[in-house]
Amino acid sequence: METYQIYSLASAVIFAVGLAGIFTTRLFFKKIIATKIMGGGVFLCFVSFAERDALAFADPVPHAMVITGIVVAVSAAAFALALARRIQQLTGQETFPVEEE
Amino acid sequence: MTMTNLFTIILLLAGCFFFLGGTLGLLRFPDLFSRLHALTKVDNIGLGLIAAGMAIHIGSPWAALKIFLIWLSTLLASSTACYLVAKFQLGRPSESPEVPAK
Amino acid sequence: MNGFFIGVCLFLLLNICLGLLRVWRGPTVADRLLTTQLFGTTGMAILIVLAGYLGELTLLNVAITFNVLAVLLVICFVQVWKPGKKGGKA
Amino acid sequence: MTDLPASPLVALLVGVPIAFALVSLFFRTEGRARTGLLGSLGTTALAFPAILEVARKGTVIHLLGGWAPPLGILLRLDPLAAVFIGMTALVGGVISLYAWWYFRKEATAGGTSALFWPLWLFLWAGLNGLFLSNDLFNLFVTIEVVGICAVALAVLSGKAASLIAGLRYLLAAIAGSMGYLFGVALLYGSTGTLDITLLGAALTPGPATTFALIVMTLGLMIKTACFPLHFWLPPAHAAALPPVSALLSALVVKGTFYILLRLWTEVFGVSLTFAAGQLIGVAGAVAVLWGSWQALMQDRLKLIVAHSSVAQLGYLLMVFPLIVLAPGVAAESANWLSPAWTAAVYQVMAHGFAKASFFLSAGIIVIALGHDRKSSLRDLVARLPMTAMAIAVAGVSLIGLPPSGGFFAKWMLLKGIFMSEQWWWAPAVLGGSFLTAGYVFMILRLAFAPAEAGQPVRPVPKALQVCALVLAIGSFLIVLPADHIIQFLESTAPFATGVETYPEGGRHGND
Amino acid sequence: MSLWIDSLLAVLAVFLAVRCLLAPTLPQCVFLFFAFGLTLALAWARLGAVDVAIAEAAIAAGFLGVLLIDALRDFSRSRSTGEGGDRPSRVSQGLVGAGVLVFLVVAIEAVWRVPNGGGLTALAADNLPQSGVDHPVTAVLLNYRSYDTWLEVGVVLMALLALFATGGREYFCRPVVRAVDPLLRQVILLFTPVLFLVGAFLLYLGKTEPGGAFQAAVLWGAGGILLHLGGWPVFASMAPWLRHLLLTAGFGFFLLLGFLFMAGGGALFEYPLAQAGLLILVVETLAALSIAAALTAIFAYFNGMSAESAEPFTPASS
Repeated sequence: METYQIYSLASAVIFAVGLAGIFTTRLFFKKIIATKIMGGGVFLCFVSFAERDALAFADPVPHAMVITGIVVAVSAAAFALALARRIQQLTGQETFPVEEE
Repeated sequence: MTMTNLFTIILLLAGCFFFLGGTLGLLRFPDLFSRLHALTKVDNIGLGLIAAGMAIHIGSPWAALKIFLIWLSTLLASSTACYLVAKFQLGRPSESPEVPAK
Repeated sequence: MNGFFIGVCLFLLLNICLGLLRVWRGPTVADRLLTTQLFGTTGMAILIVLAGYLGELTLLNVAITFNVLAVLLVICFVQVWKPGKKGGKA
Repeated sequence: MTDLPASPLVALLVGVPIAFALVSLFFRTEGRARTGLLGSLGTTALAFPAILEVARKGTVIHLLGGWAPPLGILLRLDPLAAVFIGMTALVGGVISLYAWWYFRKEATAGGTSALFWPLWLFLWAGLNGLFLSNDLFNLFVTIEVVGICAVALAVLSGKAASLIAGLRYLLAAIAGSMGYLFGVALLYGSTGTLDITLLGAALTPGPATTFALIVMTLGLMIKTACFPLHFWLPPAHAAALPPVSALLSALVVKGTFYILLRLWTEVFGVSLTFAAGQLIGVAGAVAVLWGSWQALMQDRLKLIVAHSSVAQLGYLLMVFPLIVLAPGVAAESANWLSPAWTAAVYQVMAHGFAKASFFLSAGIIVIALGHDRKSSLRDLVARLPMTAMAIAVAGVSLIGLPPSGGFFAKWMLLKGIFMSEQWWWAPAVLGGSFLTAGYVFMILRLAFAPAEAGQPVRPVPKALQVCALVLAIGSFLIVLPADHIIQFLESTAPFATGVETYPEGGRHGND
Repeated sequence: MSLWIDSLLAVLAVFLAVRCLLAPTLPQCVFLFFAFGLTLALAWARLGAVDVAIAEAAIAAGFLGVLLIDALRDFSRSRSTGEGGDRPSRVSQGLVGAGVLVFLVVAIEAVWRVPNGGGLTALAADNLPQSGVDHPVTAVLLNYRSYDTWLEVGVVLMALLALFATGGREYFCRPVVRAVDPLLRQVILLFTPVLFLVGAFLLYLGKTEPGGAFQAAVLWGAGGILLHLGGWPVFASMAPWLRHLLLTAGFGFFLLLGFLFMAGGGALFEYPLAQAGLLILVVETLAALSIAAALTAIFAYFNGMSAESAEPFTPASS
């Protein structure tokens, strides 16, 4: 049970929690946070494999991918948040209309 | 058990004690202002002690200076935060505690 | 000696878990903001201990970022939730 | 893979649209539209020398930064990618012309129409990057570029309905790409490389590969709006501006289908099972029937067209069961692979042209009559003859009546189905065509019916109608060079390659 | 012994993720999300990924946190619990729960039995001398896979354009009132230069140690946001063409450099070894500048959007 296995298991669980979060929560706000948690889980999986393949230093390729992924995920989350706020301003709705996803 | 290790252990233990005090204060104290009081002061001292302990353990003067600068900026940051939050809380009329939904 | 550092790290992590209760129970939003302060400071302490224990002095840069983060959140919170604007309830 | 001829054109296909987009940011509305149009026509013009180069030299590559694949990223332009890029260039060019006149006539609320051009050029660069890339993580970045720009374009109209539909589309897009990324993480963990061709060789069957297949396929199916996960497409495409909805349904959904096709044939050949192909086929068949049935039920023209997109995408999915061969069948002996692949490529092209023309015509009707409910279609032949012609021609291609590109695609699909003795797909294909005929003829019947007097018709610039008609006729003209295109495609993999599955196969391909 | 820390961090992260999504009110959810971000940052530090720790703490927990706090005010004003609570019907929740559970079991089995692929560490290490920088992650980010990084600098710019697409552009230059509190003003005036210095330090450090474009960009962005909060909207009140130049500098110059070297007969983004280090530093600085400008612009737009200043929507010329 090395270090990386703990984190890769945790990444699978966090990804599943994020996925469940998207479907069970109804508020826009929480769905956006759920997608960010999903992203966190995936990046944890990447870096745990980087730690497993470490030699003199940990595998730099997954680290670079995770940094790029984090910035992309934050940009998408900022856009989603802006959309949610505009909808809340225009219509006062904070959840998707009644028919579920 | 060289002298520096002894010092490091003592400082770290003291730091941990202060952190414990800060957290218990945060949980136990009745209202926001006393919690602010506990959190800001005690945690800063705790961080200072731990930082000093590790600076001794690491040994290189540059790292020690860097750690000291980090501690200094934390002092500045958390005292400002404490002041701002307190002023913010004073400005609010009767604070209706937020009742969790249903 | 190394076991001692790990023990300190563990203790600080348990400290953060304790702090969680305040996020859960905290009546006002300001209380919850306090716990972010606690996490920031304790996180920096853990990072400094890890830096010494692993010999990775670059972890100190992460500690600087934690510090910046705590300041940013508090100032943003205070400026945005100013009572002057329409009194938004906590 | 790295010994193939290199060419700078491949990198220009991504660089030029982005360069024009950045320059257009510096101008106000008028200058920005002019730069944007210049950029789109430039990118359209750039696509043809690239296709010619591929025709001459075969697959052309570009090693970015000069590094070889396992470490660096490889851009590869092979015939299949060239056809997709060519289609995007043609349809995109005509839509840009349409948008140029559209935005001169219709300023959207809040003056956000000026943002159309930079976002559209970024989207185009993302699509070109997506068709070219041979690296899994790079595909994730291009998917995100396409996703964010597509949603930004979809919400340009500023109405609350389009904002809500846009948010649902964005959340689905992010969830899909995170699922895809989880698969990439597992594949990188188990093989240590991200390059598609190297991965295909190094991959070993096992639970990790099967799970990566499942989660990547689900992620990409969400983004291609395949049947069970298509909920976000109709509202998003119907609420968007006409040129934007044409872009979204004609081009954007094709990108993720292209990745799905490449992954299934080049990477996951190891752990695919015959049942997986059948399951995707069932999803496609149900999509065809359900989408067409829903389109029949709708009242607004744009919603009809949006639902028919879901149906037409179902046809694309029905190619998979033909490509994933039954256990024990050798790829050489399967003579139905070439018609199956031709069906996929032609369905993409025909649907691209016809659907873009349909949405553009719907836009013209909204400009002329103010709303696009079915009642507005009355007496369309008298009022807007050219648009009625465009709708009729595009509708014929969607149904798949003989002379059109749609017919050639469905005919090849049926040929593939019967040669591979999987006859159970035929009723779905024919049923889909009948239902499509249902709503297209319903629209045409209304177009010829006499209209009540007193409906004012606002004048519509002639150029808009010409663009819609050109695209509709285009969906017919693509059939003429059919044999050249097929020979051009057949020269290199993965065209006409099947996925052999072993009797014991891996775990079930798709839950 | 050190496994205790890892397992505790992992369990804490999972617990925070679950608690965050189940929290009844929005403020609880937001602050639990911060805690999740910090725990994840500690996990990265523990896994030896220092660059990622800085990026996660600064961008995910810092920048996104600021946006969430800014949005929290509007969302928490209206009945934050929403009508009928936050739970969909019992049946659909049960169904989703079962589906996710099956997904989780399959995922854990897959992640547990991932064969050891060996990764690209050795390859990256051998080519480090040719990459012009000493720190492997910076070499991957700005030389081996610089195409990804270039596209990703573009994604931040596209997110800003997308933000403008959601509504009027005039939120962006809404007048910001000067902070009345003297101490707050002094602290901001003191902290902002420190932030810019530390950002520059991290940027230069990127050649040999963890640090680099994105970490510097976020610190500079944080400086810009602090200035905006303090009442000096330095970015919003800039001349439009200068603002556009700053926003597109990183993305555009990166491409321009690539085209130049491609014209000179190399591949796109291929730098000759002699000036590779210098070119990478120049590209990194411009990318950091334009990302910082984009992050500040995103926050300025967000801040202008807050409810009480949003009078009925008036279309303005772009």
